[in-house]
Amino acid sequence: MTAPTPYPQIVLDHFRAPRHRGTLAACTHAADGANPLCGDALRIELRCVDGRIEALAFSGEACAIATATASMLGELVLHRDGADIGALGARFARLLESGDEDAGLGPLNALRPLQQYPARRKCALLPWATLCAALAGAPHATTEPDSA
Amino acid sequence: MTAPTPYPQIVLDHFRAPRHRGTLAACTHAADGANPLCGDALRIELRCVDGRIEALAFSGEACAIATATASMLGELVLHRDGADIGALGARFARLLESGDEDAGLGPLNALRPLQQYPARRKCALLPWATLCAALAGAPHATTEPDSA
Amino acid sequence: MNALHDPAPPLDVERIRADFPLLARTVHDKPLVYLDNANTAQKPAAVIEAVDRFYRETNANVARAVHQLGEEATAAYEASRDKLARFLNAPSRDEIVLTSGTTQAINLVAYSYALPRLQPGDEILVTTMEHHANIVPWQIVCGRTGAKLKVAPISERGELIVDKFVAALTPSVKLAAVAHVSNVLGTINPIAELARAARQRGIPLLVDGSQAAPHLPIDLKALGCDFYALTGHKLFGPTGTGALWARKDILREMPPFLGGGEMIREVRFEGTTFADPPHRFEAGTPNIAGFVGLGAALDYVEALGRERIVEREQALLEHATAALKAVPGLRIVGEAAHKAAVISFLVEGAHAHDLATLLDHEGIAVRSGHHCAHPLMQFYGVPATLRASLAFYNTHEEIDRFVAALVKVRQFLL
Amino acid sequence: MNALHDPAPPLDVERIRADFPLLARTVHDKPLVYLDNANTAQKPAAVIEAVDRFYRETNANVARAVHQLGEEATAAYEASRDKLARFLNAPSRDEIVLTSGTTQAINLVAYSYALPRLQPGDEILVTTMEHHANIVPWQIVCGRTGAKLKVAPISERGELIVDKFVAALTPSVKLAAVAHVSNVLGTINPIAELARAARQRGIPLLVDGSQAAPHLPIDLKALGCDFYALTGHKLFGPTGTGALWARKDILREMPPFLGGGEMIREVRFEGTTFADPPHRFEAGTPNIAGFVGLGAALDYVEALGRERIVEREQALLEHATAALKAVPGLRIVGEAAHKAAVISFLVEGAHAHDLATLLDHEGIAVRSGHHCAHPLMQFYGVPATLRASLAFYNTHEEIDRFVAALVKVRQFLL
Ligand SMILES: Cc1ncc(COP(=O)(O)O)c(C=O)c1O
Ligand SMILES: Cc1ncc(COP(=O)(O)O)c(C=O)c1O
Repeated sequence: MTAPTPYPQIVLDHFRAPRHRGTLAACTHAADGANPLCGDALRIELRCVDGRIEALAFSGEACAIATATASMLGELVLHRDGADIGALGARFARLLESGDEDAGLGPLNALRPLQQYPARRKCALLPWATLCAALAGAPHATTEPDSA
Repeated sequence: MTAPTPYPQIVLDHFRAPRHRGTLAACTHAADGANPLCGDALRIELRCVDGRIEALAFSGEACAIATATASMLGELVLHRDGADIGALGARFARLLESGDEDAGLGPLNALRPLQQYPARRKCALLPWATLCAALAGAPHATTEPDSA
Repeated sequence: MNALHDPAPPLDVERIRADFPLLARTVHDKPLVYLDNANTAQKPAAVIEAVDRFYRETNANVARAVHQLGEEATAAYEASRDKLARFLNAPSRDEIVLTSGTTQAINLVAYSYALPRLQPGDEILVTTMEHHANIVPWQIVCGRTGAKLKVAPISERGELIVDKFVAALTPSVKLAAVAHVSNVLGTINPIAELARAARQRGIPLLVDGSQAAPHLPIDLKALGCDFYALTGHKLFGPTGTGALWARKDILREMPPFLGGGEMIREVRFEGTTFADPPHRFEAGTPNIAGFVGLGAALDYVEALGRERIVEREQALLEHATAALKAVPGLRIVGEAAHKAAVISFLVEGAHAHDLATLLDHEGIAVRSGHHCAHPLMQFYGVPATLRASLAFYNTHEEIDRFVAALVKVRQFLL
Repeated sequence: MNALHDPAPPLDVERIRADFPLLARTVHDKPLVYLDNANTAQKPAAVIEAVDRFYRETNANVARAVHQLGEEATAAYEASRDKLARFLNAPSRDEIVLTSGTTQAINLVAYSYALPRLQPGDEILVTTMEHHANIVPWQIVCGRTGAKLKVAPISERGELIVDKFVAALTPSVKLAAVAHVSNVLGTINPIAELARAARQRGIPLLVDGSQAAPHLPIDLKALGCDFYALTGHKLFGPTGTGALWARKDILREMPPFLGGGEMIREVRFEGTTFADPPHRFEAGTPNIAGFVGLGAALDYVEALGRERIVEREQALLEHATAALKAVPGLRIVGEAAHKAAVISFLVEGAHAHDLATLLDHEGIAVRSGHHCAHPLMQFYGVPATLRASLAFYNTHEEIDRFVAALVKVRQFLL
């Protein structure tokens, strides 16, 4: 019997071939997320129209967990109302803590094994925090507990 | 089976009826010994002639161990050469640590049970330290470890 | 005290004693009667085993590693912070700084809170009954800043004179520091009342809870003080553990004290940024196993029930006080109306250390000395007292043995 | 190294492993391979049992009680000071201050030695490879005094550039502070040589021995430094223990740091006098059980023989270095000529944390991160490395399992 891998195939796929990687020509919102102790640095750029996320792109250097999450998150939030993102993010944080499936989070359910790896949750949360910062007009985000 | 009492009869006798208690009219040497944390305070006065201790008296307030030791010590050192006291004191300290008999220390052998009570050795050593201080011309003595 | 809703049955002392391996010891070939609980408490097997198990199964450093062992160790360590927060009814777990004991907790406040704030002419208010740990740190920071120590007096009975304490809370006082329970007199100080008075005057109040946390229910929200210090080894937990609780807004303003790992956000030679509380104040590898053990101690005490502990210890105190008063020449030092189960006493004509040694010879462990409270000894004009300090695992029979032995050794000596 | 006189047989590793209960653990359903020894070491049963036994049989406070239990506890605690003095070949047991770890030891020097002495324009010399515990305390006292931190550089291979260190020992330098062994690079610094240079210039040298004491024979008389700090939990001892050794003449001049019980001679509200070293620096109830355990750890290490430990760990280091060099894309960070068995490395294209998590999933505990050495990470221009740190109980087979797993997870990830 083997414990579930923290890196299911879909996570690896998104890490190796991330969707929405790049920058946006005309972006309305952007933020830089960084977990300096970990060495993760991600930029998320958005184009919102009437409060809806019509385009998203991320760039930067990050670990597989953060990169894959950013990629999957793009899939999930595109064409959604920016006002709904906070609640979605909270559901994602809950999923990481409980390990319980949340159908509404689609591919992000692949990160449920992180329930077993609490030290890595901050990596999965970084893209979310960065997205929320961008929507809120904040330039920076981090999910690093201050004592790393 | 019972462990040896730290207060043999002879110690109690000397505590209850100390010899050489008092002060000397004409003293050549004197010192005050104090273990303030313990609450022991002893003064020893001597009259030395040609380096020999011809008279000794002690006064003050002290516990039974210190009082009895002072009393017995008077018996032992009277008419001895002051130059020999340091060596005798060292033998007494050894007796307390080892618990081994030292015939040359006479009645002070009654304090051998203090081998089992290291915290009380400083009480038995205080009269010795005070005597040595008096002979050396030092006004004060203590045997208190500085962290009591 | 909880009598209205479903009163818990009284403590089953024989079962409880079986939880404490050391109580089965003999000393000088006599069964041990351990009455030195205010000095340090014995540990239930649950605590000893929690420490043991941690080293056998979970040992790793905390907050540093991403591996499974490190996760488990961190979770176990941080769980003790949660337990302490609950045990004290603290508003937030982030207000609990884990320290090596009360001494380090109070020094942290002295160096990090008081030192940067004190000016010449400022004062720190303490009381006559403080332990050295609640005097010397203030003397050190006063020495560095030109501030002065001010002492609120106590009565001959050993009670803080509240009016005088309140009157002493003048504008020059920048901090007041008071024991919740005196380690010598047993006096329980009226903290809520003192805190109210201090708060009205904008003066922060530090409470030294070393002797209270093991014996009384502590409700920080109700007490209303600003700092609360405690030590784990008196709370049936491992040595080398303790805590400082402080209000979040105060902690946030305090600069770091010890520098090192864990307490930083980012270190550069050009300048370092620090973590948020409580981690800002926890430099270096903590006593991880010790805190795991402390968590087990809190669980143990809560399972017994703190109301029931109070009840039992009050009964022991009454019994011991009455029995001691019948000993010829004995005088109790500290007769406050509200007391924890700590009894200091003197016996006419007998030195404290002689009696303590002779009692020890009978298997009875009491403390004799100044109890790290020189100024209080000076107040009473004695160099030392004897002290019997009780815990819930002591019995009426032990107290009877102790008092009978005291009568005997007194007679033997005098 | 002792080959001429009666060489001891090599260590019997299977027997040694049986001494360490935690090594039998599984992690994620795989047998644990513990390669995070520089973070904290596992404990032999002798240590765990010494702590356990202390609580069951001897627990009492130290230096405070005249009763038998107190005598026994004090003797056990003080015996560990003797053992430490012997372990380090210190000139005197009174030069050993027991602390909660290296961090507290270095902070003690910072607050009690450096703070009162430093003037604006003065400098403290450290090196690029220091742990935060040997940087941040100096930054704190520099911040308070106007002194400045000065940094002696290292080479790309991770060796201290001795000439530059010596050249940096200018008259403005009031203290130099150097790791004996780097916790990231494994580099063994030439302490005797550095101490000689510092001594010639009248500059005291502090050595952070956290990573050296567990792995090298330490001879303070031969090293010639002025302060030596170590931490117990890396030395196979309990958490919350450590020590500062300092020359007696220096200790005597240092004012107290933390105030409280045990460190005083006499407390009066008008002024307090302090105990002599080492007690002057040991305020409050110490981690008594922890130090009893540390004594057992020293006994254990000495029974194995430190020369034999060095031999074995050097063999493990060679084996691991060679095996790791065969992993595609792997670069070792820190290739000093004299190294302890600590190997940091990077793998091209893979984040350290991803590899650490995947290795953990295979049962292999390595550390990934900055290792409390941000400035060193900045020097190498990386946010984090992976680090495998070995102890005498690790085996060649474990190293092979680790390297095979690393090859596998790298392939899996990339
Ligand atoms: C080189 C070095 N110095 C200092 C420390 C700090 O030791 P501790 O956290 O036990 O105080 C460590 C370990 O973390 C270390 O490796
Ligand atoms: C009232 C009081 N305050 C402070 C302390 C100091 O606690 P510790 O020695 O555990 O730091 C004690 C115990 O010694 C105490 O009784």
